[in-house]
Amino acid sequence: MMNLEVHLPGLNLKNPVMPASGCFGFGREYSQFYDLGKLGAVIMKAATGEARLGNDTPRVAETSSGMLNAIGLQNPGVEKIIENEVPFLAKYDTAIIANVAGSTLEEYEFVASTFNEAKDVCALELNISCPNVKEGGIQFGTDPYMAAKVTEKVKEASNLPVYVKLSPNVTDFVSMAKAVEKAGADGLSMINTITGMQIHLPTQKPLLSNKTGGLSGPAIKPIAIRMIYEVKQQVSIPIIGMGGISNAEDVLEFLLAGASAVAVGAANFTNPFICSEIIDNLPSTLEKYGINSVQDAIGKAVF
Amino acid sequence: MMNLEVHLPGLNLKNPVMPASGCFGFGREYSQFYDLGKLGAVIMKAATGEARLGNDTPRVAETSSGMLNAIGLQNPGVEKIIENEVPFLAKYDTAIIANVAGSTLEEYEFVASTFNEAKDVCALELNISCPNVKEGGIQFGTDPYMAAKVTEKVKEASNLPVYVKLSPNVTDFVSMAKAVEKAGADGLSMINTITGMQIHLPTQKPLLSNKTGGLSGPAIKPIAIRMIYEVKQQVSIPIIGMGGISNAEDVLEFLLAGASAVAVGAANFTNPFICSEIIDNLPSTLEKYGINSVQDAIGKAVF
Amino acid sequence: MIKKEKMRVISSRQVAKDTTEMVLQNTYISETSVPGQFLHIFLDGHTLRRPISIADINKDRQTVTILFKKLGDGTEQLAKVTEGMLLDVLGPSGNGFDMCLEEGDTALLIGGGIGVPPMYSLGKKYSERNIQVVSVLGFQSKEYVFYEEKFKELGKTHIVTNDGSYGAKGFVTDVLCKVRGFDHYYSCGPIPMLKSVKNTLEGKRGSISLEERMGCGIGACYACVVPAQTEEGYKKICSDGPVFDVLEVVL
Amino acid sequence: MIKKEKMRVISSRQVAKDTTEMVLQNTYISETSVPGQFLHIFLDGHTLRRPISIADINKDRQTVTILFKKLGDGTEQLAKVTEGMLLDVLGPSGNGFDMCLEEGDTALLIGGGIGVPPMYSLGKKYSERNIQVVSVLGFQSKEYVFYEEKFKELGKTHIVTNDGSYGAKGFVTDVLCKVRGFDHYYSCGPIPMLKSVKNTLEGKRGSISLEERMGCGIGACYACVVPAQTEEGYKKICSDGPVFDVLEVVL
Ligand SMILES: Cc1cc2nc3c(=O)[nH]c(=O)nc-3n(C[C@H](O)[C@H](O)[C@H](O)COP(=O)(O)OP(=O)(O)OC[C@H]3O[C@@H](n4cnc5c(N)ncnc54)[C@H](O)[C@@H]3O)c2cc1C
Ligand SMILES: Cc1cc2nc3c(=O)[nH]c(=O)nc-3n(C[C@H](O)[C@H](O)[C@H](O)COP(=O)(O)OP(=O)(O)OC[C@H]3O[C@@H](n4cnc5c(N)ncnc54)[C@H](O)[C@@H]3O)c2cc1C
Ligand SMILES: Cc1cc2nc3c(=O)[nH]c(=O)nc-3n(C[C@H](O)[C@H](O)[C@H](O)COP(=O)(O)O)c2cc1C
Ligand SMILES: Cc1cc2nc3c(=O)[nH]c(=O)nc-3n(C[C@H](O)[C@H](O)[C@H](O)COP(=O)(O)O)c2cc1C
Ligand code: FES
Ligand code: FES
Repeated sequence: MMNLEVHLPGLNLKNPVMPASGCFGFGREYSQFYDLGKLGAVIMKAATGEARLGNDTPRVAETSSGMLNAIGLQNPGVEKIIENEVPFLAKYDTAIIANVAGSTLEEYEFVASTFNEAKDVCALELNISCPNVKEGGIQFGTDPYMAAKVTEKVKEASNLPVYVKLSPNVTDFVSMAKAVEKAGADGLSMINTITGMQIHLPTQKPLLSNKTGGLSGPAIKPIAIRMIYEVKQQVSIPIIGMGGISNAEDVLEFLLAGASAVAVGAANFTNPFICSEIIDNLPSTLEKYGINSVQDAIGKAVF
Repeated sequence: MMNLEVHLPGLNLKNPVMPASGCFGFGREYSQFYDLGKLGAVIMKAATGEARLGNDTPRVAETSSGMLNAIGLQNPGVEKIIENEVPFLAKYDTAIIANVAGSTLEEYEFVASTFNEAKDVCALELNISCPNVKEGGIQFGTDPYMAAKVTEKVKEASNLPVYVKLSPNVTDFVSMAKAVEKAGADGLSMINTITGMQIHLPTQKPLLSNKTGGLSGPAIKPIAIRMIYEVKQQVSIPIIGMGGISNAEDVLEFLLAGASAVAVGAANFTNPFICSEIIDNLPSTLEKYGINSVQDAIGKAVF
Repeated sequence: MIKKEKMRVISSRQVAKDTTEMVLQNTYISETSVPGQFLHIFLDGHTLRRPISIADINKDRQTVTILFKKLGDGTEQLAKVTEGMLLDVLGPSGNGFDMCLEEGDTALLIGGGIGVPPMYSLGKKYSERNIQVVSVLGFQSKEYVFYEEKFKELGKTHIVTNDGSYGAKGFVTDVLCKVRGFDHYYSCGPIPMLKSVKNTLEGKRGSISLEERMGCGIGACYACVVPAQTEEGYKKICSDGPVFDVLEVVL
Repeated sequence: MIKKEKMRVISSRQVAKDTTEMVLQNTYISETSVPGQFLHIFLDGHTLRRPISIADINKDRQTVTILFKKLGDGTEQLAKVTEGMLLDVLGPSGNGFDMCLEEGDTALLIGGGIGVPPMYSLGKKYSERNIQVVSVLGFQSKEYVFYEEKFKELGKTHIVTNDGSYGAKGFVTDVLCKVRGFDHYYSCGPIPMLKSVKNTLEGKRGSISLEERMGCGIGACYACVVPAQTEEGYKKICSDGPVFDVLEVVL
């Protein structure tokens, strides 16, 4: 029997696979396809202080081996999420991670501290890297000083482990990773989407109404792998890896590059069963490459 | 008859399509497939002061809708290029652009000034964005001050128009673009490859011997389009656009986003006739979308 | 309930310029689909599935029919899928039309372009229930017209083409004045058409079917929202729709 | 000269575990290919083409044969291509073997795994010219062995498997001592094998065929270089090779 378990701060996972934030809602829709208890964890859609309506449509576009999205953090607000969504997910034997977003330091603090009341949430993913909202998010994610600041504040406000989700849209993401590690982050989550754009030829205008959107999917996998590999050499907190994962081989590639667990985003849209299928295939994939457990694979390509 | 002409500093092109640097050698091999005189221009493989042997192999890997390369600027050196390669290309009715690389300011100046003697070269593409060599290139491409400095020096050394090739691996590429414009660049060329990595599962090590490589191909097109669109709003020098172009529709997308001409890279490997086929298809593609000339399309999505 | 099913292509034929009619066989989908729902179709090499309306349902043969226009890469690829091949489909997706009419009532169906297909399955179902069906179908031009005969079997049918190359010239709204005495209208087509239908038929009860670019297609990703007069302020087209009461959403 | 040609798949069959033999028809390629050259095969959805050696040439039928092992996505996709389909191929690519031997001479062919195929076309051509052919072929294990009979038709053939499940146990070099009196050796296989062949047969004249990951496949991109004892210090495998004199390149 292959041991798929991984243990990260606040997260004792039966396997390293979880759906990525924003690509799985709060799990309800996917629960009609398979038992969510199969998942290592679920990362919920971003929560902000108040409800947000997000950007105008169109909000998604397809690209070669990927997609652009500019949802704009639409969500019912942290309180409704705790009231209506967390209890639903809590029925399943899986770890719940809350994705925390905001426009100001105060909003981040408010959202993080509000989750203290949600006893079924195991960890926070601090989203300082959403490229799709005009204010908030991304300015915290491109400046090491601001990133450290928001990490500190959220650590103070929260009694949960905090995984900081880094933006790939920076020159020196290793400095970003080090800055948030120093500021007390318990782990990293990388990568968020890469800013991109598509021009709609018939109208000769950007297709997304927000103009730019975040690129995700297999197209960005090599970028994610490189960033994780480089960060793994420089920081000692664990990494939740993501960006283009669509099968068990990809999961192994992320583990070898230094991720301790992985999240699957856009691939859920292509195939709603993808997380479940990946979990099924992971043991034989590890075996095929002579690896004895998930733990053994972590960072193996790095050192 | 559709007018495909474009006029950029030093470049009066019969059409906006040229092969990208490093993806077409010095044209010899592709000349067996079609008449290079059909091309708007040819951008030659990078030239350095002395011959370079490049990185160890493997130097390329395939990714979803793209590829990684870590050639490492292998080339016979600027003098041999002027002696052996430029005369071959000069036989064709096409503009010749030299790609200038180096490890030090002095090497950039030397290469640029040496090209003054090659009367058939029409313009320089200043490569400050190669992610695949340990020294040189990329450090000039990630710091606006250094980028401006090398641009100034090369402008002084050269009597040709200079197109600065920007790296996408930066937080704030608009500042980079503005810095080199201010330093006297005649145009921009964007984007170079994005740093990426692939882990080879059987060996559990990075596949490329250089570990990281530059990602190119359709996967990166949305990133290129977004960068060109944003730079176009902020600078007034023309842009040669590239990154994932593989058909005439893609060319139109780049033109609409703000490119005045385009370069085709990895697609030459998939189909050696690609530049020729794109040129054949461009008139009907423009027509399909109601556009009267290449000139009319440039920047149409921006303003 | 949405399931992920393999559907066998029973036939595929061109019925108008760039327009393909495809018959797909699958027990579960054919037995559970209702007019107005759609299939979310996987295409090799594509990250996003393509939503295509169910245009006809045949429970005996266990088939559903779809009709689609070649618009881009995905629909072009779909048009190349041939008899015997299997499609990976999520369905039946979304909610069907509010079939509120009763024997003796008249339904007005207003379809524009690729908005015509869902009107057909609705009209057919209604006509089986002895509800009068009047159809107004708009197309770009003559060569794009399809299913005219089939709609005529259901009831009076007006064809409009933008360039006048077939039927009346203009937009569907130009002939709506000719249609009197219906109890509920149903419309599917581009947003500008739906807007002017709504304005033209102000005061009438109506249902409209909306299109939007989709991510998940099941209600999880918020890609396909439309502003609505509800507490939350929005509806999801994929899971709350694609069919809405005309007064429910803000066009 | 390399051309971009469509080649029709005449047949495709499995000849050993994970190993496919495919016969491809095309006038130009069959008429101009020589042993040692390769085809650079386009596969839908892939940026890079796949280089595969020409394993047999039949000018009468205007076909060439390739043999390949399923190793990754590309070769798996290629294995699914069936009779009648067309492949987009660049070829014939690279240079053939230096066929320097004359009647009465003996050629020693040493192939390992997917390095076996190019040995066959060479051996066949040589044997048509009345040159003696001795073959040493290495495979992982019994189920991967292919073309044994075909090589036996050409001359004495030694099979080696790494695990000893068929023929001799060990590596090709383990049986090279048994082979005496040849005039030139030819070898293709993984680099470690080529190195030990070179060492074992030091002092003998030999040619080797190299593999490397390729970009363009025509000499333009510098992806496939190998260090060499030349003024430039390197050779390109795709256009200067894939066949080299054993003394020319640095392994
Ligand atoms: C509920 C619903 C029902 C539909 N029913 C039909 C039908 O019965 N017949 C038919 O021909 N078309 C129908 N459409 C439109 C159809 O989905 C698009 O024409 C199709 O997705 C275009 O795909 P493509 O790859 O050819 O175009 P591309 O432009 O290459 O597609 C790129 C992306 O944009 C999306 N997209 C592009 N246009 C549309 C659009 N109009 N609506 C939604 N997504 C779009 C695609 O799904 C894909 O994700 C329906 C759309 C919706 C939302
Ligand atoms: C001159 C030459 C002749 C060859 N002849 C044969 C032959 O006759 N039969 C045969 O089975 N194989 C042959 N190979 C090896 C064959 O090219 C690879 O097995 C094949 O490219 C693997 O592709 P893939 O998509 O299955 O693997 P993947 O690993 O998915 O391929 C990813 C990328 O790496 C490249 N690649 C992977 N392995 C190799 C390799 N060993 N050599 C070169 N490129 C590689 C692929 O071409 C592709 O670009 C030859 C290689 C060369 C260079
Ligand atoms: C439609 C969509 C919505 C997303 N919303 C969020 C979000 O709310 N919060 C967040 O941190 N990341 C969000 N992301 C980013 C993903 O969590 C993930 O980091 C990214 O998509 C890369 O993974 P992938 O390539 O597997 O999709 C979203 C991505 C998509 C495609
Ligand atoms: C194999 C290879 C070699 C390259 N060599 C160079 C080079 O020498 N100089 C340079 O400026 N860019 C080089 N590039 C980058 C391309 O010119 C181009 O900017 C990039 O590949 C994006 O275009 P594409 O997506 O069409 O390939 C190289 C790219 C590839 C794939
Ligand atoms: S497409 Fe995801 S919510 Fe509708
Ligand atoms: S593959 Fe490009 S030079 Fe050999």
